[in-house]
Amino acid sequence: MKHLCCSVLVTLLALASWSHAEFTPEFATVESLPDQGGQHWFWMYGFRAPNMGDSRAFLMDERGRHLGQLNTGFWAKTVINSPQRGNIITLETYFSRGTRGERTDVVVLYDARTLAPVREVVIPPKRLNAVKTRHLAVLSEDEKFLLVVNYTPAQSVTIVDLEASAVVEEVETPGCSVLYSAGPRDYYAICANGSFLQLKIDDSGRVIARRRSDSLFDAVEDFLTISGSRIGDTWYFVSRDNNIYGITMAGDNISLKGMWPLVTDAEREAGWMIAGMEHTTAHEASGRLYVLVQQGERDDFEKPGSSVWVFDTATMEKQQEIDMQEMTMSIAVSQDEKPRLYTLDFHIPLNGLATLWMAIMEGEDSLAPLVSQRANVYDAVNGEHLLSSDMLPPGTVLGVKAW
Amino acid sequence: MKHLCCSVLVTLLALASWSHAEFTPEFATVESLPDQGGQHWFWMYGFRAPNMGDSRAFLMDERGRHLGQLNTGFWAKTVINSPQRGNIITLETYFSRGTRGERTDVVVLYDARTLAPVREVVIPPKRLNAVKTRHLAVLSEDEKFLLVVNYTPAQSVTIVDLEASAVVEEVETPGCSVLYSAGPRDYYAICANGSFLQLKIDDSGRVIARRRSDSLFDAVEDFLTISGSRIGDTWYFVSRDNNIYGITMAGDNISLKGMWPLVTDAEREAGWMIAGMEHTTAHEASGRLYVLVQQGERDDFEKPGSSVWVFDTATMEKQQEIDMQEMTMSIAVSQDEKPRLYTLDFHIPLNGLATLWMAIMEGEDSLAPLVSQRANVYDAVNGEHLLSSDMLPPGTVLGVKAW
Amino acid sequence: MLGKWLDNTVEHVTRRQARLTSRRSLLSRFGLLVIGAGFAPLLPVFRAGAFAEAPGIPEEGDPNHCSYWRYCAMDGYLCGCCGGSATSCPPGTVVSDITWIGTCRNPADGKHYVISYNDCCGKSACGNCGCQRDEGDTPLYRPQNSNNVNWCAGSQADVPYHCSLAVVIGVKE
Amino acid sequence: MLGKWLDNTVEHVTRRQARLTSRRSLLSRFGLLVIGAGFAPLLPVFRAGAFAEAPGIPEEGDPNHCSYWRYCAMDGYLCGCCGGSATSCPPGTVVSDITWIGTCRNPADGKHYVISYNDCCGKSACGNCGCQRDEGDTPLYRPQNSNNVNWCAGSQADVPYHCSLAVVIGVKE
Repeated sequence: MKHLCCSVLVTLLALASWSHAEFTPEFATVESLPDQGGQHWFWMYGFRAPNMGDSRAFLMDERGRHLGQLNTGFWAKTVINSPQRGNIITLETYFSRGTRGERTDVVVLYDARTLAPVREVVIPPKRLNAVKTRHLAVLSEDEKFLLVVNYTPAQSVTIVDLEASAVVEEVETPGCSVLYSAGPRDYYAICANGSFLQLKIDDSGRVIARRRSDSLFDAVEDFLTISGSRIGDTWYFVSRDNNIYGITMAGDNISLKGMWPLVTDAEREAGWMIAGMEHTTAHEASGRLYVLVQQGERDDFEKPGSSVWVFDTATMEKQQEIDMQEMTMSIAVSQDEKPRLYTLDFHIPLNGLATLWMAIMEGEDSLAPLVSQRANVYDAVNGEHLLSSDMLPPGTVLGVKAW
Repeated sequence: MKHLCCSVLVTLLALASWSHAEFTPEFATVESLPDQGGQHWFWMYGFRAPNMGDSRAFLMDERGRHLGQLNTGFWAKTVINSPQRGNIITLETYFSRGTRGERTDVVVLYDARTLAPVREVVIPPKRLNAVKTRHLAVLSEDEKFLLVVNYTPAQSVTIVDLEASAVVEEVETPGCSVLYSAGPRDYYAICANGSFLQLKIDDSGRVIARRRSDSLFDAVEDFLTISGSRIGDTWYFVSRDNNIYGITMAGDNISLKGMWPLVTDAEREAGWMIAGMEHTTAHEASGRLYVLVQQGERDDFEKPGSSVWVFDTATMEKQQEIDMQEMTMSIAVSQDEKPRLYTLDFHIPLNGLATLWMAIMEGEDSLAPLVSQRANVYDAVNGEHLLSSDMLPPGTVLGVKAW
Repeated sequence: MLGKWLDNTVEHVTRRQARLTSRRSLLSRFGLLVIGAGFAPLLPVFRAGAFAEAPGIPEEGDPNHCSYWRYCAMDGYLCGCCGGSATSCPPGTVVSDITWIGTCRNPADGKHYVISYNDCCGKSACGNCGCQRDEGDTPLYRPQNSNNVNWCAGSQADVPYHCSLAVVIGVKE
Repeated sequence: MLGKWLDNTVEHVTRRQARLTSRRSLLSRFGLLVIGAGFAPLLPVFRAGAFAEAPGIPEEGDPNHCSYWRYCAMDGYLCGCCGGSATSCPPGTVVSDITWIGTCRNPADGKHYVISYNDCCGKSACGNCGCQRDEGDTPLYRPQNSNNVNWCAGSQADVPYHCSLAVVIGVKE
């Protein structure tokens, strides 16, 4: 029964033929991304709470405008650029009936120019659903293997061979979770007692060594947060008690490089502390570590940050404080020579007086339903605020990263 | 690898045993709905734009509080109470990868006390995805058959046998769409030329007659909107040119009962016109027809309404004007002796001065991103405003109906 | 006079009538909410190159704003705010094959143009720059001119609707 | 002093500093946004019967508000705003079998109680009464006390998270 369809097409043709002789009708096209060419593109991505079944990754251009989007299924948290493959890699979960029925987890490879899915690998439906967005999966340096952190609540890691589009194996990681790269074939998970678990794979992706280190931090009094950032072979972490830890992870070797206070005594006194979700990022070439901070109280460690402090990891001295324009949840720095600092922020779309008036008359709680999200972009060298991005459609995301 | 799981359980037991001897630990339970017992419950439901993949139906209690929710898949628009079955019936669409992959359409039957899905019937993946919410499916009076309106863009109707959990057949309805009940086994679709197409089914659900009526309205100058409401065997419609049409549909018989102006000349002059999406509703026992109206301009016919006008269908005289508290998109009346008028509204969660200040200083466009949705409930007899409901999570829905 | 709804709100604080802006203007701005309360509007910045597609058509206005002349029968999210433009779909989506048709007056030359509102399909709804205007819109039983239909139906990607274009396919002399 | 972010906004209009409310208070209220910007708060009305479950525990406060004592390590939507209560899941969901544990002080008797924050699973996230407080919260590699985990994992309904309970399972004498 195609006649309606055809009648519409005929109408279209008829309308087109009404046209003035010199008029050229337009034709609808589909965009591809322009050549990236070092432009400062960035992603905002995540589970879009409370719309977790409609997770997305939003790609933004140098001016903070929407370039495109990926649909990433249920409670998605992982977006990884794979430049050698020309892919964007995501971890996606689907249920046969949206929020019920059979669960399927897939690694999806998108074409990095068309943003269309080109391939998928079905993996065991076990991946960790967490609020945080980073270190839940690691791409090997040669972009051949993807390691996926599981939680069922049994803890394990699935190793996926992206070339063969196949699962290599699943290995148990009891008591340990999240993953950090330590070279081409070595990865470390953090364990509940303050030690680390090494997973060494061979060129076929099979685990050939699984070793637990000594305890490298005090897992009771001074937890590391999982938001680590890598400079060379050292991962920098911050801790719940506001220290910076440098942990060197190089192949089989893991050691504590050092531990330094994030805050001075005076700053601690003034309530300065860690803030937000993805609260560290690093610019590798310059050795600068960026940490999101706030003035708060003991249990406020995931509240939005108001400042980013920049440390020179050669000296561990604070070089800079960058005041945030809005309430910042996550930060990321690009790795080029003129790096940008991207901040994922809550934004109240009211002018100052209206905000103030609502806060005074109705109480600050009244502002909560108004809040939306967008990014702000800063010069990562001098801290200058460059722009605010487009707003996101409603639904909270917590991830930001450079292209 | 269950040991973490078990260790947590052991911890739970250990914690519980620390308890004071007299302390009784609580246990988590799951609610069932209380006896409905004629309470004024109502639904707000729809596609939750722009989160169409996370469509939902929200059940609200007599006080406008959340009682529960159904998850209804992609771009869902249909929620039907089936009291004889003790079910809520929905039409749901799923894709194997959320927004891509294989499409599956299902009729889902939920237990009306537990709100859990108890059964589903897979139907041809063709159902009409429209912005409007009503008349896209009809349940037969004996609740045995569900008729589903399709659009692929070929127009057809699928007949589902709910007792057999099976599709009976699909019939073409070229040039005609949406469906209205005309008795136990008769249904009418509206056709593009102003006529109606009758579908008569037998007791097995097969179509035994398909007849087209004469043209009953002017399909060029004065369209009927599809938001019809039934009193006895007459469906009342409003038209784009602001008339009320009564069309009697009784078995094989269909006829124009009458056509009356919705607005007086003075009202028309003042810009009074239809408004919103589901803009008519009727209280059968009293014969009162409720129409949502606004003051607007020609093409504003889907803009929010500011008033509900109540007509006595015995005399077609306007009995009442009920001023809306907020911007109303859809209306529904309960069928009991003390009926409620439910309105689905846009709500700006600012106080008056802040709203005014934003409108003046930033322009009215600035208010748009702030808007949320909730229902208001009125006494449908005297028009008194009774309450405003809880707000809905972000995402626009357009459907409201009584339990 | 402000709309009744705004009056009511304001009344609670000021107990007086405000006469600032016409109700009609206010409601027309709220019409776009139908397809997305809480949508995110973009800055109304002109996009260089957005008009490149049809050099023969004189243009004025912002193609990323609902008031742009081509959108007189638009109901959806403007693709220019989603990684595309008024005539191009964002990356990774597909153009719907058939769609609804409107006729809009171009203020730059006073001519009426025939607009094809093709949807872009295959990703979840963009959510930016929601826009609803209903010139010539017809009910669902006359789908050819109805913007109430999900026109991704029948496209290669089926019903997942992302955003809408406004492609000029004819001119009425 | 208002937070820097608010200062900046206000500065554009008033060019003066405002001293109205503490930054800490402001930020603590915004913490709950993590699980849902634009969530819909409910009226803080006491629900009769909400405390019926454990007559032995003296109670005060509103179990549909994030400030309620049992929610000291809460991260999610309060089930009392979703058709359930602080100890009962909304219709059609299932209780997660294992979950995170917190210890909260009850202001009514000064005692510390052990709270099990069971999630209710099997429907999409409720979105009402988002609440985040982090007393005693630990990172993902110490999941037993971590509210960053989707605790519906391993439940009969798997990961679709709907809302969270706060069930008293012990008292510390």
